[in-house]
Amino acid sequence: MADLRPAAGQAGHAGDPVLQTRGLSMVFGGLEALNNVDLEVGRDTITALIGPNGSGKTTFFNCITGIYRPTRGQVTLFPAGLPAIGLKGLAPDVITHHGLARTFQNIRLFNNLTVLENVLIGRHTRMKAGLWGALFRDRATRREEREAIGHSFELLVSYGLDHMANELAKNLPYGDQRRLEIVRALATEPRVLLLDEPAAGLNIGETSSLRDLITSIRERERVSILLIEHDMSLVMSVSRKIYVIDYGRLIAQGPPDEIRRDPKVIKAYLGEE
Amino acid sequence: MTNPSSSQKPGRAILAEIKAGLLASLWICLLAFPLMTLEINPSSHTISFSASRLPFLAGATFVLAILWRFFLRRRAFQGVSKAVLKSEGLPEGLIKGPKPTWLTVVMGSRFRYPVLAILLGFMALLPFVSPPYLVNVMVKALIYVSLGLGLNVVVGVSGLLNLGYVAFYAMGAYTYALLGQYLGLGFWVCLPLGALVATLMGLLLGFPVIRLSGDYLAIVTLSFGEITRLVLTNLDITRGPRGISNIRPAGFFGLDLNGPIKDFLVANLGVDKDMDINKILTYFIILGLVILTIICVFRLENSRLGRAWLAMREDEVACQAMGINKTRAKLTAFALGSTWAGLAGVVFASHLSFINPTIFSFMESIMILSIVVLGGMGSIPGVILGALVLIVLPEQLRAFSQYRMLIFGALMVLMMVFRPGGLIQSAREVYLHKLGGQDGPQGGPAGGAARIEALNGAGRPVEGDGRG
Amino acid sequence: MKSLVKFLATLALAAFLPLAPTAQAQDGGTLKIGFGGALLGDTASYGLSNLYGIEYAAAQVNAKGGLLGRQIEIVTEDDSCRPDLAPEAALKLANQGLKLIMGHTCSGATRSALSSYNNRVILISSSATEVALTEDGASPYFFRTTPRDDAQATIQLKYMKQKGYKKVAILHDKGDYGIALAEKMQNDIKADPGDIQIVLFQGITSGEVSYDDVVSLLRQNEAEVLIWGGYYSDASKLIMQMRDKGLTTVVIGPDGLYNPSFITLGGTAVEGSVATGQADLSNSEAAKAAIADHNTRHTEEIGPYFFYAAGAAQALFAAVEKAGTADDLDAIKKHLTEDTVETVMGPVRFDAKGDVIGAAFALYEIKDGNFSEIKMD
Amino acid sequence: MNFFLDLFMSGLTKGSIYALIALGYTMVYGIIALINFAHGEIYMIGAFTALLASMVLGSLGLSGWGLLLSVAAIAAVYSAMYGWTVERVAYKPLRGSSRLAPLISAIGMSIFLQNYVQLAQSPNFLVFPDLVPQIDFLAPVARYISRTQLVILLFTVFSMVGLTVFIKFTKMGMAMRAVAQDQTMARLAGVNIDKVISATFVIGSILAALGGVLIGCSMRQISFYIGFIAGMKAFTAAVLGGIGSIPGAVVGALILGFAESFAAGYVSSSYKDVVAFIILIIILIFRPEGIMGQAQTQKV
Repeated sequence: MADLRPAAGQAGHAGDPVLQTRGLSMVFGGLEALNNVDLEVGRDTITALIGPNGSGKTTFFNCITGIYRPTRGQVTLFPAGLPAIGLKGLAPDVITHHGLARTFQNIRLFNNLTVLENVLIGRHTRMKAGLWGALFRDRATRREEREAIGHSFELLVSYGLDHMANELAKNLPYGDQRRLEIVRALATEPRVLLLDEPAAGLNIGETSSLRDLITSIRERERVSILLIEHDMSLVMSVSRKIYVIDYGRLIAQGPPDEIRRDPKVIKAYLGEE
Repeated sequence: MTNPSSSQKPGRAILAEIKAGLLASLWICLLAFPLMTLEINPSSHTISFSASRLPFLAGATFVLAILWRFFLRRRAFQGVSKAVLKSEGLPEGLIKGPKPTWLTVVMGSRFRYPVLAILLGFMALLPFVSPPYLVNVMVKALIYVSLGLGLNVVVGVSGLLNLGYVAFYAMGAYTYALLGQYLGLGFWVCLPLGALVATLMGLLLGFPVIRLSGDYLAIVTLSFGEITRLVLTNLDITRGPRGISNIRPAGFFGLDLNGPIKDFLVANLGVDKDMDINKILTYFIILGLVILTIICVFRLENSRLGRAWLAMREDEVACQAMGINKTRAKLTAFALGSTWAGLAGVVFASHLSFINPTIFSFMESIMILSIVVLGGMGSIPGVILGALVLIVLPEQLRAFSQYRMLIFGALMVLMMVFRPGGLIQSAREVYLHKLGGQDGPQGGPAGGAARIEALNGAGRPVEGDGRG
Repeated sequence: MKSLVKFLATLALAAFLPLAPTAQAQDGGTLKIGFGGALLGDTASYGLSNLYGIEYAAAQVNAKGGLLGRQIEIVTEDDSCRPDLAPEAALKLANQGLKLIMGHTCSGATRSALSSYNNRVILISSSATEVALTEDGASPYFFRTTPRDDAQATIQLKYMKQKGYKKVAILHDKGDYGIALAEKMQNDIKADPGDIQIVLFQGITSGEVSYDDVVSLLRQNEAEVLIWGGYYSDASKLIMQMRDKGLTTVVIGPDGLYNPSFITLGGTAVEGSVATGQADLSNSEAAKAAIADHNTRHTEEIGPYFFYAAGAAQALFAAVEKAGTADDLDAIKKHLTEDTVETVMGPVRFDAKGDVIGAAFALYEIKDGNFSEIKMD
Repeated sequence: MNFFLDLFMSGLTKGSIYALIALGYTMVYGIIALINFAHGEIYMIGAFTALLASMVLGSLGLSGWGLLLSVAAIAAVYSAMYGWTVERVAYKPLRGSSRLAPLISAIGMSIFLQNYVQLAQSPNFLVFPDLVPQIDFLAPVARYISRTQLVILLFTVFSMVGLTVFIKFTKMGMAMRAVAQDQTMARLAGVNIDKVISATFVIGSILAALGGVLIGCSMRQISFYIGFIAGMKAFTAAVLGGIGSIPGAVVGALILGFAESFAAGYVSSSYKDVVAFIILIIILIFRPEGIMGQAQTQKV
């Protein structure tokens, strides 16, 4: 698979942070949705962020992907072999360009476009053609287009969606829509992939194949994953480190086994219900 | 697949229909009662009563109401069948959107180039064999096609509701009229200039308003359209409401087309002797412009930029998350749409030879928007058909003379109720890619639709709902 | 494939239906006269009053056996007074082989229609008043029975000087008709002001929900007289609101106000207002008969252009009868410019430019709900 | 100072009429996010019904305030029926389809109704009788405020108060507010959305009809075309104030009325519409949600 990123490896070691937030806070009106959240996503690992409903998980995603501008704090990306990049205050598209890609809790596909086109749009930030290229279709543009289509097809084949390449996204079964959203995010060649409750609405079988998907992504692509999830079994089985957030504050962090036993976590979850 | 109401006794169902029809007809008569029965005699200030129109109205409403209910239920039934299929565990992927139409069939086959060539040949021959009136209507229709395609980029493809499109059309027209009037510049110089002026105005307006979303953008563009018209009405340089007349038609290498060239054409090609040959030139200019527009829009739609627009239309948040610079994408779409309006404006001014601000009214923007929506948003053939229908339909309805606008308005409503996606719904490009064992074309939408036809027996695959 | 056929059929129908009339042009029993003008939309009433006049004239001729032995048939095309629709209407009429056309209703539409007729037909308008239409000499076969806009300002200015008005406000409706009149008046006053001073020159928006602000402006500028450029509907509203507010400024308006509807709409408020209009035509026997005939056919009051239109049509029919042909434009033009014809609007003959000779404007004051002529020397 | 007062009063009356029509736009938009282009025609139908009613009732011997009020009531009922029918025919079947479809349908409806009235009644201006009785105590100040202006102001104030009471204190009013806030939640809470939408159209139409009666009284002539112009202005006002916000529509209408009057007085009446639209654009650029509209928060 063509990888346009600089070769990784020399400077990056598994476990080093690739994405880091320091003191991230978000205030809506008087309401503190996030309060001093410090979080690290280790390179080539799967990190999870869990918390009860309304605890600020999605707000956290929105803050680091530029949809909201955080009130305080820092978001830093450490690309392998390159200087660190401060992401705070950048526009969402620029952040994606730097290598953060996300999915959405409620699937946000481009419904009236085909599956392939959805993935092609994911290639947007790795392509160059502009207005002139589009109008005159010069050789460079044609080659780029060919490569993009090729790349997208390969992705679809890898994740088992190629037989529906020319279907409209809205006509896909629900599980495939989730899958397509992840593939679309992968097409942007992210350094960090942010998955917002990918198991929401999936049945047991689908969830289990999602688990396989997530693991295979981490193995196949050189990508670190930050996962927001409700499904505890999924989180526990795939992630190396888990952060727990409640009322906008981090209340615990650590490997799955520790988190499972953490009284604060148990209280936060059970106390809610 | 059972129709919910057919499970009842048919007799009772029919009775219910008749009752509903009667009720509707009674209601409409009640509504129409004062306006259609009382007539004022303006000179004597008296009022007279005549119910002679009511029985006809009642009868017509009765029939229409029953038809309306029938078609509405049929529409709803189609929606149901999709849900039913899903609940029966059939993958929804089978009931797919674009069904094969004659258009996709022809354009997908190896006949596409011959068909296009024949069509083009027909279009090229048309002005030589038809009377001046028809050429005139064709020029006008083609101007609307080009306007429709331009607005389609903004509204249909990018999802930016522009209700002041006519302002940019006016910019183009006035650029040519004014430059021609005051500086003596010719058509060919003004064509790019008009486009440039319209584009710049598009950018100028675009910068501040582009961050407005949805309806607010619509409202600002609407106001901008009105402001443009009002300024044109009040400026001295544009001669206000009197407009600018004697705008020169497009030239052809400085030749006098109505001289010996005309004699030749009349004698040898059977051109109508009353034909203004300049109109034929205008026809070819606008035809060329339309073809160019089609090529451009088609290329744009299937390019990185065009996909960015489509993504923006589908979901603004997700499109940014895909690395698309929303502001830039919006601005390009907005400005590019304006470019076509400018081009069409220049051709329009040269065609009509007279322009004034009343031509560029809000209703004109609405007409162009209707072309896009009625034709099928985002669909190039749809927009072309939409333009032809909207220009030709009122002409054909002349038989009903005074009722034609009434019918036109009613048709717009009916069209939206029963076919909200437009006449020709946009179909997406099918990409074929050779991969081991996987071949593209027959796995595409066409095959799927064929399968479902066999499945639900209705013979009519479910249509995708309109685009949002 | 079925829809392809359907599509092509629609296209073919659309393309060729308008052709149908060409085939049967002018060889049937009737002599077709075209009428192009506003029959739909908000200016329809003007167009209709033209059409009724023409229909009246045609009915008269038909009752006497027709023109050149053929019955006259009127073919109409609507242009809604829009310059962008007029060329089509024009070409449609010309395309049927018609050589004699009445219209169009509004100046703007007439102008753009003229370029489409391209000097292929005789065109007689009974309501297009813009000066340039005949003055520029570009349309040798265009005639009109209305006096031109420039004649109105002259007589109005003369009246103002006689009355000794000093402070004049000029308002127009921002339409091509109104603005031309207002500017002509402005220029005339500037050329020879005497004691007259223009205190206000502005356009107002037609169809507003209230003109109170304009009324305040008039009061603020202490205008003694208001020169109005525009039609009666806006004028009657404006005057009513002026009177409601106790403002007594005299209003002088163009022939757009010389219309019974002006009095109907304005009621007592428009008493004392002055309008230019053609010399009173309704007193002749012919005109009385025409009015009686009109009232049996239509519920509307007789419209402002009825007589001009009927007169224009009668002049045209007479010229065709004398020329003995309905196709030779030059022969018909010759008779139109050389012979004087008695019509319901009085004697009609056209000058070389195409303007009617002798149809001057008179001034009318509204007294007791009627237009009464102001005698001037 | 007199001049200023004159212009102020003129702006106030204009604004009042705009407000009555603007409320219909803003309420419908608030509930179903649709720009109801046919609303101006409902106002026009209100005016026509009022004209017909006044002639019939007048010939039956009714006069004075009784005539004015009963004419207004009949116009309101008929307009409400038309508004309800328009919603049923042109918008209801389109719920859940794309955002543009109802817009085009609304435009079609507007064209239809305009031509319907033109054909059923007359393409010409018709005289509207002077329904406002003499008000004697107004004579000394008639220079500033005419009896029609007074009636317009009174009607508007009463309508506003009535509407506020309705929205704030009745069950349907509360349901409307709920639907405007969040349609899904309102539905879950047991609100009958269809009923609320119908009620919105009915109330908007009643207000528009009152506007139609008042404009008839003030201009004393109506035509099938009046809905378009007034509709455009009222729509602008609704947007200015923040479309979807009821107090916003009133504020926007008054601002528009004042802007037009003062622009006519101190700039030029030729440019007053330009001034009005430029104010609109400036406000929308700096405060896109309008003066009193609520900023939409993006939900992700």
